[in-house]
Amino acid sequence: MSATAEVIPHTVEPHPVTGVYNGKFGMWLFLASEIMLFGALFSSYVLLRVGSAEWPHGYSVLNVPLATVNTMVLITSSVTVVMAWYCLQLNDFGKARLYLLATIGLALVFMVIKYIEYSSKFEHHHYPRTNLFYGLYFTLTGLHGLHVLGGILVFLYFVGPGAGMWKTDPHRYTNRVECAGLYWHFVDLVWIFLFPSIYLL
Amino acid sequence: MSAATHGSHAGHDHGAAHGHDLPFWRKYVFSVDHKVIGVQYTITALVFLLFGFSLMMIMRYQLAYPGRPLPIVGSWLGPGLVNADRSLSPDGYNVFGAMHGTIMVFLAVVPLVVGGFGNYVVPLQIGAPDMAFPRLNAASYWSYLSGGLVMFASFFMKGGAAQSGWTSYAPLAVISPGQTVWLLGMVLLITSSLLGSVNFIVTIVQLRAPGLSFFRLPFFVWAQFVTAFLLLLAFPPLEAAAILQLMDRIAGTSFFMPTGLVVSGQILPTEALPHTGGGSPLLWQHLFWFLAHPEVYVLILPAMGIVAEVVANNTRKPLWGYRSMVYAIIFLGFMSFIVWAHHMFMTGMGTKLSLFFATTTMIISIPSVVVLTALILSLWGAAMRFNSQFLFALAFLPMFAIGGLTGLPLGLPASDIHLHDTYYVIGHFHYVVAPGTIFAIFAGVYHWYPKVTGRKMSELLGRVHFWPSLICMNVIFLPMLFQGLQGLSRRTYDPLVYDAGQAVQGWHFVSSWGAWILAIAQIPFIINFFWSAVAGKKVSDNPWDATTLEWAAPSPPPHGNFLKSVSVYRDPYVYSPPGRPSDFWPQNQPPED
Amino acid sequence: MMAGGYSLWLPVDVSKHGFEIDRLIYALHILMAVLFVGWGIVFAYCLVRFRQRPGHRADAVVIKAKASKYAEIGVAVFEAVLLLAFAVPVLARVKNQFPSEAESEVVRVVAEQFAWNGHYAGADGVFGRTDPKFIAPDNLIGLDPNDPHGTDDIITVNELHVPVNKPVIVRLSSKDVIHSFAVPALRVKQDVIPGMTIPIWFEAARLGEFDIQCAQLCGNNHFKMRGRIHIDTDAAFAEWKKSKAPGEAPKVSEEDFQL
Amino acid sequence: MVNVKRVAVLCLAAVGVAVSGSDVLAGGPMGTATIKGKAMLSAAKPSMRAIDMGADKACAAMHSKPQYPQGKMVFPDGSIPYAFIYLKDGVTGKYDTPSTPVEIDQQGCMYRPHVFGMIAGQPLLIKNNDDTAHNIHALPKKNAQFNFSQPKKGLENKLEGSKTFTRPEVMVKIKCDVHPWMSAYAGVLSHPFFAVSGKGGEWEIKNVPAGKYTLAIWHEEWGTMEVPIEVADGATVEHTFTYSKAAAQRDVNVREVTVGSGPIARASNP
Repeated sequence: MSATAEVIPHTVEPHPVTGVYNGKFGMWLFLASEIMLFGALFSSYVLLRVGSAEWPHGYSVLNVPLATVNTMVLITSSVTVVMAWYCLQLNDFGKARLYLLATIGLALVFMVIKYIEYSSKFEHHHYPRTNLFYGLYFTLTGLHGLHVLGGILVFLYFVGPGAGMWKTDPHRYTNRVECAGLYWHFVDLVWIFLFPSIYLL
Repeated sequence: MSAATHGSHAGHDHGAAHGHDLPFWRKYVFSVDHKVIGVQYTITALVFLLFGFSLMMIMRYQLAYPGRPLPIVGSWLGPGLVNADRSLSPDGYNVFGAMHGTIMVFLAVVPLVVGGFGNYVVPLQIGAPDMAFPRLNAASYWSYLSGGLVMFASFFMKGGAAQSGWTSYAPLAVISPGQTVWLLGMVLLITSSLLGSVNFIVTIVQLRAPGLSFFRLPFFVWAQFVTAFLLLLAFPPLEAAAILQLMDRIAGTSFFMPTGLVVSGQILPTEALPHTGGGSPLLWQHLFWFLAHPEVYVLILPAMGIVAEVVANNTRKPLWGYRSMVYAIIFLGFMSFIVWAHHMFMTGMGTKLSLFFATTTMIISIPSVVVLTALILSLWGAAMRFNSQFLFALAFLPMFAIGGLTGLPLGLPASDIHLHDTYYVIGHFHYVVAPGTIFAIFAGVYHWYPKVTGRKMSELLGRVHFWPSLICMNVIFLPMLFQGLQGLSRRTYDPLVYDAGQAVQGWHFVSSWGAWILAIAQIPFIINFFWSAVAGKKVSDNPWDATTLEWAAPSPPPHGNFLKSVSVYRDPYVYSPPGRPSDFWPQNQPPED
Repeated sequence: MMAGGYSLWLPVDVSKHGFEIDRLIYALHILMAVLFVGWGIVFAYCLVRFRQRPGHRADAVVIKAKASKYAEIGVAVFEAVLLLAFAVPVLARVKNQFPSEAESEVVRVVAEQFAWNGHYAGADGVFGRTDPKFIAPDNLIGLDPNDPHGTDDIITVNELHVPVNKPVIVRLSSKDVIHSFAVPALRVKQDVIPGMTIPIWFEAARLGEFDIQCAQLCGNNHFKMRGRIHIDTDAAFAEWKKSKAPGEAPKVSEEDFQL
Repeated sequence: MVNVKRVAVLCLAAVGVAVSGSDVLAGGPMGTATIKGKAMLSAAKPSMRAIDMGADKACAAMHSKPQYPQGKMVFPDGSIPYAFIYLKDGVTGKYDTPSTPVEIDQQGCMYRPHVFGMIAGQPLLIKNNDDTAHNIHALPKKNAQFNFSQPKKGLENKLEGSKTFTRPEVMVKIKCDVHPWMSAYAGVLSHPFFAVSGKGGEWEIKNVPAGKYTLAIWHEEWGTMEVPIEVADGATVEHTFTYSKAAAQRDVNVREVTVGSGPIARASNP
């Protein structure tokens, strides 16, 4: 039994007034700051685009089919992570683990597709320095890719070294997966904004 | 500590640790206890404060005696920072200027008021055993320290430290040496702030003791609460800006680089500067000031919180207008997000936009006036106890008043035409942060020192520290207002180049001597700080007869803070309640007592 | 040279609009003084009157200080008046109501690390085309030698001449980083942003020679970016222009050679 | 063996004689052949104005007659000074790095010398002889950049080791960011067979070992040319480089951009 949970209130059980446990509240706040981060980047994108005399249409220079596949992959992974959490609530750790592994797998597929996309850009000598469009394309998708990578590491921890907590403190373990799921949905959501604004417009 | 503490903490896991059966490095170095982290923050930040101040003292020598070789330190500085004759070089001046600003804001003052005082005091004041996420708290400190060390190390790297001002305006910052390391350091510092602010908000919302409703929170906690929101929401845009500028520097993108640049006679893009253009230099300024204006309130709100605590305690009466102060700072927090462009009146923005930001700037001055007026009116009818912390808190009031008032001419775009980017600006914000926030920090140190160490700091040394500090602060910063009125541009290495500089050169001389004497005046404080820890007078758990919860814990508080669970029965500052013999009534004392 | 000066207030003002800015600065400082002294009196009174002493106990009953509310409202009203009655008209005049180009002297100023390059249209009144590829030690703004409009153009470094009592429009642009064109004596300041051309205008009321400062950190020799602006009579201004007009290409002899 | 004749590059320059690097820098296999010639311009003279030093009174005060941009100087007979002539290919010997520094003097807000050669790794001594602030900004492509200030008269900086130019590079531009007309060019080579054209466009490279070389010329305004050349021991070979418009390749990136200009910021602009 974790002692931190004993000492610090509301680590596991929700606060009676706010209705959430600390971790979830913290995750929402973190996501608020992430919204500000990506919000600032999107604002920069809009400002730079509006201020530019010419701007290529994403669909004419980027690989839309690949990105569409990636969108589907990421949305599916959002579903699998919810399923993992759902199974944990039903006390079915084995199944939850499978769903977590599926999430990791899908995230890896996303990264591989991203890698294929990037390498074809480099082959055509399109680098971040080429022009503002490519600069933003690489920066925004790159930062998003880092978020995906971070998610992969967290989920790997849950199925690997962090899985032991399921035995000692299943409630807390479930909460952790829920928080990571919230983060994962956010990463998904960012992509859902990125995809049309960079690839389609 | 005692058996009671021992019992309540049985069965700790690896993360949250016992206070006594851990090796030294787990207990005091890689600790997750908010109090240890608070002390770590405080001491690290005080060291950076001294370092940042030293940089400025070197710059002040150049300003007082332009071109004269630096005594003593001249031979310590590397060839980039000094000329062949050991006088400070223009590059060195810019490096020191940029790093003074960066260190003071991001490595000294904010970590002191938020990381130091916030960490130590907030959980105690709300009756919590620790922060909501102790390990996150430790991560925040270590991220801060890494950021600080990266910044410090940049002095010794190829290309030296950043030299484009703490504002790092593009395109200068994109083409200047040292900036990449600065940006990496900033990313670490921003990460630290974000982790900290999440932790503070969750702690204050979720971990309050029973009975401690929001309007029973000490004002300091309110100030930290609003501050945490500012940090949480204002820092990410700076992080975005830092990422974009980093891309400009290492990947050759042109987010902040417009088309058609000719740098040092070379038409861009070149091999060294592969920027193809198309970007906007003003974008950086918008992103930067969107953070940096709320950052100003991050510097001042916790300071107001400390002053409010010290004032209430030493006037022996409740704060006047506690609720209006709380509403005022919440309003301040909101407004601080829509005033940023008043830093950019001279960038050629349209008059309509200028007027919008001038109006919001005038509006944001009102809550500051409310807080200041409330603090001054709190003195009415008091029974003042003039100890060191109260002296510093009292001095804060007129000093902050000067700092705030001198903001008015800068907030109106018309008068700003003459005063923008002059020494008037430097005088203005230093009055807010130096004799303002830093005096509040001193007040906080004297006030909470007995809680941290169980001993009091020397009153005599406190006074020897206070009076010269107060005088010197004014000797340093008042002349800057005159220099600014004359029109002397800031960041001017050799003021004698300009007519305006010659007309006010005497004031540079005065300012510089003020700064050096101020440095000497800090020696009693440093002695007091270390000496009192071992030889100061031992005091009770509540030496100031204070009402808030931190004084209900033992001094120093054990791991887990309170010996038994605390509940709150009344408002934070019930001093001199009518009909009771005692002149204070602690928040946690049950009414039937 | 008056090194060691201890000036306390504003520098001389030689512009026609400057008095309005100065008036605003005066008004603001009076407001600041009134507020500061007001607070100060209450503050000082409290310090003396409400010290801790035997037999004195703090009065916890909250005073009903209407005064504070009035003070706050007063400040708000005063700020509103300053903003609307003083700041807005000046700003509108300085920033928006440009004189017509025909009645004004138009000057281009191209800032660079670390100099102000002046560019006058010359006798034909038309600015020559510029292009970075023509930048040379004798052609710092890259005037196109093939453009007939440019052959009579005057180029100066750190030296501007303007006529007195005539509106002057300055078109500011930058080659490299952000600079700020500041002439304290004319109460003029404008950031110079690369990638943009920002016009400002002023009208000088008195003759003289004054500093142009760079007010925005622009690199290691930012402090050295000082120009001079000469306010001349019409005749002197015309004379200066004539003396600066490029004549025949100079004949270089071997005497001019120095390694 | 470092055998450096104590004749500074500057002394020769002062009398306007063509400078041969091998005359002052030895320390490797030397020969007895001489290559000399002239640098001429057959195209139309460039348009030129005198340098306006009004920017800094300290600069203007040091000159009694107008100063001209060196790159555009053409003498009445069509000869051009400040061309850098060197053996581009064919030098096989290894040459020591001299320890005597090359001096760059800032005098009257001009660099003296304006064009000079040096051996990679040779120290640079930069002096400020003017009563004003100078900034020395080197803009090499293969070597390390430097950019520092000398804010007053009498300051000297000696750049040695990794601080100086350590790799061959023709040419490195050096400029002053405070006085934008000031520029100097350094030809950094691995050997001492270079010269700078002087009065009458004359130049001379001495002590060349017998062999086949590519002789090259560089001029800041007129570009570069090369010619194969063969010398025998004791022989003197002459070559005149003549720039016609066709031969000149200007090393600039040509783009249609107005200097420091962009869209006018405000609609209310007149």
